Amino acid sequence: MAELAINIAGLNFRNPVTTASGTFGYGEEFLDFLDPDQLGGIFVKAVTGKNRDGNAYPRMAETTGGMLNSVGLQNKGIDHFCREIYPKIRNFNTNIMVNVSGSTIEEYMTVAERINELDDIPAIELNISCPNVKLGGMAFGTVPAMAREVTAAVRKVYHKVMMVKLSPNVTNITEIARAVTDGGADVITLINTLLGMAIDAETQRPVLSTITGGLSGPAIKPVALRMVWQVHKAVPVPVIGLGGIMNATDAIEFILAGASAVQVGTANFIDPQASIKIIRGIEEYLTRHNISSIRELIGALRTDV
Amino acid sequence: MAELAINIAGLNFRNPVTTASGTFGYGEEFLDFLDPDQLGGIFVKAVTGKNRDGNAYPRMAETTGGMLNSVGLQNKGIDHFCREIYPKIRNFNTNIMVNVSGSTIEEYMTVAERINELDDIPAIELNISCPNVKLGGMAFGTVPAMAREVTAAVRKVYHKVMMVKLSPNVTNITEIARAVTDGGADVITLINTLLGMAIDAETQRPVLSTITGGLSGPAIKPVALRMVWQVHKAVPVPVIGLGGIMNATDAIEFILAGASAVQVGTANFIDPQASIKIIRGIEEYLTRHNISSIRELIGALRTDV
Amino acid sequence: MVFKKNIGDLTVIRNLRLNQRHFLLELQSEKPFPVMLPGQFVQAFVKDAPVTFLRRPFSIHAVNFTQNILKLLIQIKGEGTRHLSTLREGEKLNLIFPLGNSFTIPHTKEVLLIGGGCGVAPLLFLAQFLNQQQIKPSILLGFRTKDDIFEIEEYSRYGKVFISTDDGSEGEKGLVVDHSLFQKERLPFKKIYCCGPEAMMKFVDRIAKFHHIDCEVSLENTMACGFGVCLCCIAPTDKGNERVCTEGPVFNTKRLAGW
Amino acid sequence: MVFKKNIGDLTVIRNLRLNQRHFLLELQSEKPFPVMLPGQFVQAFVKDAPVTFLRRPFSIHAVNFTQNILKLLIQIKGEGTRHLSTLREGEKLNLIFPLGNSFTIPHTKEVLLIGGGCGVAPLLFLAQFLNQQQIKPSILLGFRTKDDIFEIEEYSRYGKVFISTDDGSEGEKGLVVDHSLFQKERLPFKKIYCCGPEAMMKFVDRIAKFHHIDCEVSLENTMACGFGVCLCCIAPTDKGNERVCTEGPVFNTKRLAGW
Ligand SMILES: Cc1cc2nc3c(=O)[nH]c(=O)nc-3n(C[C@H](O)[C@H](O)[C@H](O)COP(=O)(O)OP(=O)(O)OC[C@H]3O[C@@H](n4cnc5c(N)ncnc54)[C@H](O)[C@@H]3O)c2cc1C
Ligand SMILES: Cc1cc2nc3c(=O)[nH]c(=O)nc-3n(C[C@H](O)[C@H](O)[C@H](O)COP(=O)(O)OP(=O)(O)OC[C@H]3O[C@@H](n4cnc5c(N)ncnc54)[C@H](O)[C@@H]3O)c2cc1C
Ligand SMILES: Cc1cc2nc3c(=O)[nH]c(=O)nc-3n(C[C@H](O)[C@H](O)[C@H](O)COP(=O)(O)O)c2cc1C
Ligand SMILES: Cc1cc2nc3c(=O)[nH]c(=O)nc-3n(C[C@H](O)[C@H](O)[C@H](O)COP(=O)(O)O)c2cc1C
Ligand code: FES
Ligand code: FES
Repeated sequence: MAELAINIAGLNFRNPVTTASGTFGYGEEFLDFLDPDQLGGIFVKAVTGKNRDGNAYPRMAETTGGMLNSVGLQNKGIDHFCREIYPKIRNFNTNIMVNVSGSTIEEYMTVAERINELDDIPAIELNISCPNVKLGGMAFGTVPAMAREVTAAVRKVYHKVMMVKLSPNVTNITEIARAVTDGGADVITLINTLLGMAIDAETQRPVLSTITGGLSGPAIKPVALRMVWQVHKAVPVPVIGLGGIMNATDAIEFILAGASAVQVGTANFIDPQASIKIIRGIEEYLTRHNISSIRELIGALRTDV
Repeated sequence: MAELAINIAGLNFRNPVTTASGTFGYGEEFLDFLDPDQLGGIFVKAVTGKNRDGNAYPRMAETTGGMLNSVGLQNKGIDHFCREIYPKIRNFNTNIMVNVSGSTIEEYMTVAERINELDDIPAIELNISCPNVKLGGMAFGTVPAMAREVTAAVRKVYHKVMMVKLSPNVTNITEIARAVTDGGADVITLINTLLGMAIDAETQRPVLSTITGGLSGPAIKPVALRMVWQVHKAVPVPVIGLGGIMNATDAIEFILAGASAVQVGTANFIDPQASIKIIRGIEEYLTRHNISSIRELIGALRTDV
Repeated sequence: MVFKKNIGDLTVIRNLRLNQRHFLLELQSEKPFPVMLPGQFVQAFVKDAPVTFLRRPFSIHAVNFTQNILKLLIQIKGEGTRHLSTLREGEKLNLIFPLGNSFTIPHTKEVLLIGGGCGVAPLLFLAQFLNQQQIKPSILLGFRTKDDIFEIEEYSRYGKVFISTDDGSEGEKGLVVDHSLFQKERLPFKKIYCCGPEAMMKFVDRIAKFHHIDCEVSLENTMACGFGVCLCCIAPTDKGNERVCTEGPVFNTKRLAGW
Repeated sequence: MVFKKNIGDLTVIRNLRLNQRHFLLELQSEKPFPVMLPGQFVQAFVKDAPVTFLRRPFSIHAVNFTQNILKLLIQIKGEGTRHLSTLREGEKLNLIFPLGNSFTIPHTKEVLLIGGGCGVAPLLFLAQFLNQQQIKPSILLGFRTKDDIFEIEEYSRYGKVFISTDDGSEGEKGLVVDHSLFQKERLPFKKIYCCGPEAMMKFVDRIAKFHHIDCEVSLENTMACGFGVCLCCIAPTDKGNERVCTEGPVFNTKRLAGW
């Protein structure tokens, strides 16, 4: 039996398949479909300092091979998370990681500090890449100096594994990756959504209330793969890859490109059991290729001629 | 009958539908499928100073809703263009525009200067956005100061309509758009391809010989629409929009977002008659919506609530 | 009430074209059905369709719990529904079901169901269900024109059916809210269930509010997941933005902000 | 020679499964066919397939010019070919055809055709064509195993057929280049036409070069357009990078760089 377990920045994962923030709720919603304890981990959805209502409806547009969303970090805030959500999910026997979002450095710090106190949350994912809020993370994620600053600030108050999730809407992803590594990131996750737009030609209006939104799904996979590959080569910290992963083959492509683990996002909407099927598919792949551990595949892309 | 004619920077177009550089050859290859004189215009493929062999095979990978290419500006150079190609296409009764590429400012200038002498070429499209050559245009297209510099340099030697084609692989497309406008661009065309990558999980190798390549097709349409919308609002010069246009509805979306004309690219591979069908579809749309001229639709997106 | 969500392939046992734009899918499950209530919906996966990416939501139109048959009434709108209209007997359709909340059981027997267009879909299941509670509702159905009308016999089994058409080619002419049922000082209804285009539901709600009649509507929405995780399908309520796929699709209009 | 390219829907009149991985599509055109020669190919549009985006190239396997019937021999490789394998009689398949150059007419009657796997596809049309030029070629076909073999009777109508299988379950055991045909000091051929996996074609070419036999091969390639405009399908030749879809797919191996 091929070995699926990995260790990322000191944290053990049963397997490299996790679920992406904003696409898996708090895990509870999937209990009818799968056993979360089989997953490598769960990235729960964005938590901010205070309650946020998110953007107005419509928040979604289907596109070729993907979708746009402009949810806008709707959540009930960190207090509610600690009080209501955490007790319900802390006993899942898998890594529960919280996606930390904010509009100011102080807000990121406040949320991270509170999560630092929660025993059963071993890591946070700093979301400096949400395209859907005006003062949202994306500004932080597109300017290297700001990316470094917010990372370093949170590093001071957060003492467990700190992952930083990058925006793909940049000229040079390695520059941002280096900045957050300098700022103290233990792990880099990428990519968040590409900034896009949809128009209804019949009504001559934008489909989304916010006009632009975040593009996800297989349409963006080539861009995501490229960035994982670039960042893996550029920085010494481990990378968690995502963007359009629909099946085990996609997941293996990301791992070959340099991801130590992957996140399954939009695919959860179409097949809520996708993550579990991907775990099984990876297992089959390793067996078929006679590879004893998934670790051998990380960054193993053969680029010699 | 609805009016399809437009005027862009003083140049008359029979209709707003043109074909994108690198996807339409020199037009000749389509003579069995359509009458080029029905098109608004043709952007012929990249011409550089000298002969270029392009990249090694494989140069293509299919992706969800799109494809990656890494052709790498293969062409026989400006001498060959002037001597062999120009005489064959100069008499097409439509606007023939040449995509000018290079690795140095001098190369861009040389090519543009030669094309300036060709009576039947009313415009060039400066390609500062090709992701597929090492010293190719993309570097020029991702740094505002360089974008401005190459545009201004060519402006000095080229005296007809100068269009500049932008790369979407940037943090802030409006900044680049402003830079080339400052540099003297008459028209901005966007977008070129997104930088992406494909991996063959079975062979554990990149699919493309160049590892990364340019992503085109409907997968990128949301990103393209967003950039056309942003640039249309940011600069006073007309915009020509492209990226994933497959049908008339797509074309109308780009025009609503602010494009004065569109280019049909990858769609030509799947249906070589796509461009003609799009012209007919736009006509039908205008009639159905009782709009007397396509000009009324340019940038007419309704964003009031 | 919490419903256990299922995911699985059902077999198409009939695909009946009702008219140019509507068809009826009868789907059979090998496994016994879970509890399902009227107002709930399914998320259908459109296989082999080049353009559709996400699942498509459809109300449960009728259920036969003894034979494990579920019916969907579908209007052809775009690529997804066009594709489903070509399903043949014996082919499989993958569903996630049942999703969302349901219409509530009324505390009265004076019940009116109002449906417009393919908003009639959940009302057949609701009427059937009300009959089981010994309630014979009045059923007002609005269509564009005579040719759009279907399944009236079905509805008639469960209550008295009234019809209005935009062009007057059948029943009364005009919108459902113009129907003579409403041309009285006091209406003989204590509860209205309504489903159709949002503009219609808002009109109906205004009548209901005027007459102090309790009104439940099933909201339209564009959904990505359908089971509460994407937060794309929001309606503003008295509790802030709620998920139409989970806290809805059925809402009492009292709770809807802006209604 | 310049061929006028056509684009249009052909009707599937037969979809015959040959074995687990191969099927034969017979397509009929309403319009008379243009000139088509062996070695040329078509670009087929895979409708209603969620994953395939570009057209798929297939060699012309056989043509009946009087009845306007064109045959494709297809091996199931991925999503596109799997989808085509489900086409039913009466359905349409949109083709761009004919594309590419063709095998040249030989200046000799001592001709050998070599095909491996589904590389046999263009050879039937070629054999038929050679017969019209009064040439009866030898035809050597390589398969993995006995169960993969098909249409031998068809080929036998046009020439003497030799078979080799990887596992020896039919014909001679081994690769085509191991066949006893080649175990002679002087081979009785002046021209070889070869089509199959690149590795096989290179082996064959080595034998041909050794014996000073002129050799034409049909190159594999991944194509985006198929009609010469995308420049994705390149082979290095004595004239630099040439388009396999236009200057090829058939090349005399003398012209191929690195062969
Ligand atoms: C809870 C719920 C229950 C539903 N029940 C039924 C039912 O029983 N029968 C039925 O025929 N339809 C029902 N619908 C609507 C149905 O889901 C859409 O018509 C269908 O998804 C359209 O898919 P398509 O691919 O054919 O069209 P698309 O190409 O996706 O869309 C065509 C047009 O319809 C609009 N549209 C698409 N989806 C929706 C939506 N969900 N709400 C409003 N407008 C939309 C689009 O904006 C577009 O203009 C229901 C929707 C919801 C949310
Ligand atoms: C000129 C030409 C003529 C051809 N004639 C025939 C024919 O007569 N019969 C036949 O069965 N096949 C033929 N092929 C090959 C055929 O085009 C591919 O097998 C087909 O496109 C695969 O499509 P798919 O969607 O099923 O597989 P995909 O999912 O696209 O690919 C499956 C696997 O096959 C590989 N592959 C795909 N296309 C090609 C290609 N063009 N060359 C090499 N490897 C490829 C992919 O890399 C992948 O590993 C021909 C190819 C060319 C270029
Ligand atoms: C509806 C939706 C909501 C999302 N919410 C968040 C979020 O709250 N925080 C975050 O970091 N990413 C969020 N994302 C981005 C995803 O986590 C992921 O980065 C992106 O969708 C690309 O992966 P995919 O193509 O596999 O979905 C969201 C994505 C979607 C589709
Ligand atoms: C095979 C191929 C070759 C291309 N060559 C060029 C080129 O030479 N110059 C250029 O400016 N753009 C080139 N492009 C980019 C297209 O012109 C266009 O910007 C891009 O493909 C996006 O549009 P689309 O999605 O409609 O194809 C090429 C694209 C493809 C697919
Ligand atoms: S559709 Fe995803 S939460 Fe409702
Ligand atoms: S496939 Fe496009 S040039 Fe050959």
